[in-house]
Amino acid sequence: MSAENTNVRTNEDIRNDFVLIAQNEYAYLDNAATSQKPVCVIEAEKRFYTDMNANPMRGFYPLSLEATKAYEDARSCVANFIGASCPEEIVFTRNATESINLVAYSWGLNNIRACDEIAVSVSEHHSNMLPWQMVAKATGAKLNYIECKSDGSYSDEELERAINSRTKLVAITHVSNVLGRRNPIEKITEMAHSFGALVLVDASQSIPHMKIDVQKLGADFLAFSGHKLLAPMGIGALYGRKSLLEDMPPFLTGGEMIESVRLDGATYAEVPHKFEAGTVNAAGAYALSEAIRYINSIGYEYIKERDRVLTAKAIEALRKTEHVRILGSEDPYDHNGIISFTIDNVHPHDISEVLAQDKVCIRAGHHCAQPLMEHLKIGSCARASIMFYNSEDEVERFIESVASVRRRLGWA
Amino acid sequence: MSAENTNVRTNEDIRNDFVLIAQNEYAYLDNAATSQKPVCVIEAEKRFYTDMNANPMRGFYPLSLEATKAYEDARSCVANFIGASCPEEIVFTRNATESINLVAYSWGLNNIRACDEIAVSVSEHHSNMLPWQMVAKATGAKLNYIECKSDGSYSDEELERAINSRTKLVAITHVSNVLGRRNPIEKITEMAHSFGALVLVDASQSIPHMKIDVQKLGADFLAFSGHKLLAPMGIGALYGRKSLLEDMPPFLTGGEMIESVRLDGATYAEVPHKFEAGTVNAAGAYALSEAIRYINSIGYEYIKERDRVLTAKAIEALRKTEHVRILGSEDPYDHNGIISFTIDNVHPHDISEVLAQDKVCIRAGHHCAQPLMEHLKIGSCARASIMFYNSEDEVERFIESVASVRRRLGWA
Amino acid sequence: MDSRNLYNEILTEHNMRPYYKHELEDADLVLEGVNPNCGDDIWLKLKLDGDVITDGAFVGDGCAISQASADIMLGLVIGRTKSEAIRLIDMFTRMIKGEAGEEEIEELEEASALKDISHMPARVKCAVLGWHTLEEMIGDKGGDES
Amino acid sequence: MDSRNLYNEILTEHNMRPYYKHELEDADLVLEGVNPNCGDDIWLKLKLDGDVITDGAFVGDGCAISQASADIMLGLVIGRTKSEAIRLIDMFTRMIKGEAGEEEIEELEEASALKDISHMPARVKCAVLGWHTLEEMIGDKGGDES
Ligand SMILES: Cc1ncc(COP(=O)(O)O)c(C=O)c1O
Ligand SMILES: Cc1ncc(COP(=O)(O)O)c(C=O)c1O
Repeated sequence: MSAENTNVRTNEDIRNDFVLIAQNEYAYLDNAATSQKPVCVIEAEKRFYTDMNANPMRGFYPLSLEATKAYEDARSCVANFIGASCPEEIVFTRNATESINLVAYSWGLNNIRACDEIAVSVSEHHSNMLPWQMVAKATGAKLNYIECKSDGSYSDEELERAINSRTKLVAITHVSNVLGRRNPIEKITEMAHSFGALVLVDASQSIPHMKIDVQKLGADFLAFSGHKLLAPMGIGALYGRKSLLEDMPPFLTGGEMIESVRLDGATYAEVPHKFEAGTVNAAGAYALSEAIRYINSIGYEYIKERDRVLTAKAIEALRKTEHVRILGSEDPYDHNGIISFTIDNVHPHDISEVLAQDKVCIRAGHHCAQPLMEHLKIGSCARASIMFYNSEDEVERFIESVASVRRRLGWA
Repeated sequence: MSAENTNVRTNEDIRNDFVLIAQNEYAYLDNAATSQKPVCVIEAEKRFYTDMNANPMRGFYPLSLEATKAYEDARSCVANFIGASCPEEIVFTRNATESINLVAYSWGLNNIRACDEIAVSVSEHHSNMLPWQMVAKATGAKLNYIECKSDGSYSDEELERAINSRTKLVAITHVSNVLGRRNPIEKITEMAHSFGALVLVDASQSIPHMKIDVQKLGADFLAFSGHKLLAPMGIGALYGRKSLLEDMPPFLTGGEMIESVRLDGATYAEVPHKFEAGTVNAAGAYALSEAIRYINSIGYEYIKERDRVLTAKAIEALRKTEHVRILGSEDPYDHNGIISFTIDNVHPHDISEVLAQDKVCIRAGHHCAQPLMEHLKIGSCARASIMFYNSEDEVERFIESVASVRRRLGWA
Repeated sequence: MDSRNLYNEILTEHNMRPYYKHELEDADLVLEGVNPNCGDDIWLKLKLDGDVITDGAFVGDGCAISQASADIMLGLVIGRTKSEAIRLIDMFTRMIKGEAGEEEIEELEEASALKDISHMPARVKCAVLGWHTLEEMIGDKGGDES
Repeated sequence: MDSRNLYNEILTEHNMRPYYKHELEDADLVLEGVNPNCGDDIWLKLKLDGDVITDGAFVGDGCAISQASADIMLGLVIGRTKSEAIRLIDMFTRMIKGEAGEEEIEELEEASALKDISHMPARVKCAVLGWHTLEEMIGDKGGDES
């Protein structure tokens, strides 16, 4: 580790924090799918198991008390990180998908009726669409899809049409995982609240790239995954306003989420434990809090700057490459590190395969956003996604490889 | 590492595989709550992140293919370990609690009617009781509790009363987490199947201590957690017969579990992926497969022998200690490493606190089995639970500490 | 987190031979206090004459800490006014949080035997159960809490 | 997992200029084949005279591998009997699994250009899509599969 002060660390210093990245073998540009993990996070998880491994919550011996403290401190860390009013507003889940399903099952099925509407943007990831299709089907409510323009933006008229007096919930992503565009959450929460509707924000793609403040956003619920935010797989979080969480019935039931159980029923623990059935992933939560500490040490200033520089470089080069079409906004700054594109006459899977031959890692397909693909009238696309640890060199490898695709597929 | 052959490793060799255990500071006897993790498991999880970290299932580049392979190989490993017919019969979950909830929501709510009965033993962990209370309440079905005798055994008459022609499902634990007794699953599955009922077996407490064979047990569903089986937190498994899983609707919905999504609905992927919504915990599954490899290298022969020796030692000594009352069977062999007890005039929390002062880690309380506590007419109890890596010395520390409890609480 | 002295003589005495653990006929106030997680459960009963707590008792079930603490508390507050009792509850709560001064701890008399609980987060709820229950019973009318 | 040569000349040729990718009027058999995960989607159409495949075509959408493989397959099976076709499908499937012998691979003619797919588990489904669809169309009546 270089002994310099914070924020004078170079990209190379930072790359050395990530084992796979430091090896420079792969140009890893699939960060929107999952991020790499810094050594400190991997070591934190290991440390949990070697220094304080015990089942938290119920033991009186020191190991269990330490495990409990590590877990609850992680909850406070997440709460602070996103501006929640108190730690009880954070429920630990496995991933964003589970966070959203929890709201759909516990809040949705109990608060939405046949005469209501649920507004869901057409650009949602399947994880923020299927649960609402389920709720709509179960309750008879109408799913009102908010349609975006081809650059991913929403017109005021469209928002006004979709969010109306019948709306009970708006489920919308903060940043689209295909177009990279940041949605106007503040405007949407204001509109929704004026009709008494709630807003669930899917922050899966935004939280690795921008400071989240649930108060400023006006979010009632907010979901994200740890694994896209430098943390291990198997841990995620749901933010919910405390009064909402308190009124919701439990979802999964079992150990650790009860006050008392009788043969004819049970009374449940307070939030957030009411929603955390069974043995919790304390090591994962602990490692997530370490990931947050690392992100804070890097700083969102730096992250945004790297996103901007690298995205601009990639987009400018691709724009000059014949037969390449970039999806979404013209402005690199609107992409938050996500660059989706197609190449004429080449199927995206073949793009990704050719790039893989060059050890450039990107993703191709429908990106769990089939309705958006249909809306944009494409079957699938290729997507490169950037994280602050990526280098100019990696972006160049990507650009060169993309430029060679058509030739290598015979379209010389 | 000692270079000797398999199975000639001493207890000390084995203890050195576990960082916290090797330190000899704590006598860790709370293994039924969660096990310690061997170095090889911790290293496996780390290796996933440093050697092949990528989002599995959808990438075409080598890292993602390796991650996918690690994850699916882990599924095969679990399937082999418990005698499933094929890997597709294994669904990865977060823990046993989620495995059981999955069956309750997906199979239970769709197959159980008001005229049906669900037979649940009174000694179940809350995680195998609350989900069935939920199903009973939602469907109007009757919960028929199977009552055990005070040693934890079931009379034939009681089984015949509780499992009858109206029974649709029997939910029963393989080994009780309080009494340690192994339930006669083979007999129960035979009875249940003769009425066309299914059986869900909770193997959370049995799988760390005995070879599981779902075919021999006749289990239709079987649930367990990784963290009690030397694996990390945040990974568990559900076994389900393939034809059953195929007929069940999905539970959580979102990315990775679909074939195609349209604005008006979706078609789902094949089992088991249909039940694994969102980014999977591939690193956890990979580490679980390493834990299974480790268990296999130790061998259940050795494990059972250690359970027997250490349990007998503890039980014999406690029996000679005045004012101590042991719960369950007289025969140490019936305890599978679990020794629950009370001390006259001393609240179990005070027992556990005094033992904690001596760095002996045990658990006290209702052990997420309040109905069993009521059935046994106690409010709570203390529980020591043994794993193969525990030593004679640790058991002695436990015995001595227990013997001192009444004195230290003033009952000199 | 060294708690070797937790089960000191004062505490064990009040646990083994609680003075106030009995029924109380004609109580003016009765309230149940529960720690659901650990199962501590007490019924607190008080007799009042105007603002003065003239008698008190408790029944229930729980660990030595919860039972002894309730017993010690009753010894301390019987004969005092509600507002004096509230002041003591406040002091006790701060002692448990490790925030009370020397003289305050002294003023708590036998209850000071519980001061080491401040290092044992898992047992704090047991120690304060009786006190919180008392506060709920008399607090809203307790007057000058300062 | 080196796949440098995957997009070889034979494959790219059949992808860019597929001979059999067109409509086929009056087809006797028509079946859709889909790889839901990656979106490959073809409609396979055949004309039969008794047991002999006299003509065939496909339309659809998908990656170069799925499209080229379907095109190569039709070139190979047109003019053959159903049972000969089934034998070739079986051979091809084994080649993709890395289980076919030298002579077998030779017998597959241009289709042998796809043999490196055996090292690329993620692309196997693309390569076999056309062949499995054909098998479903003619397999049940295919006779002596041996
Ligand atoms: C018998 C039994 N079933 C289920 C569980 C629940 O396991 P988990 O909390 O890992 O979901 C446990 C352990 O806590 C148990 O002992
Ligand atoms: C916008 C968005 N929402 C939700 C998800 C689902 O996240 P996970 O699979 O971790 O649950 C993802 C990522 O896959 C995403 O990009």
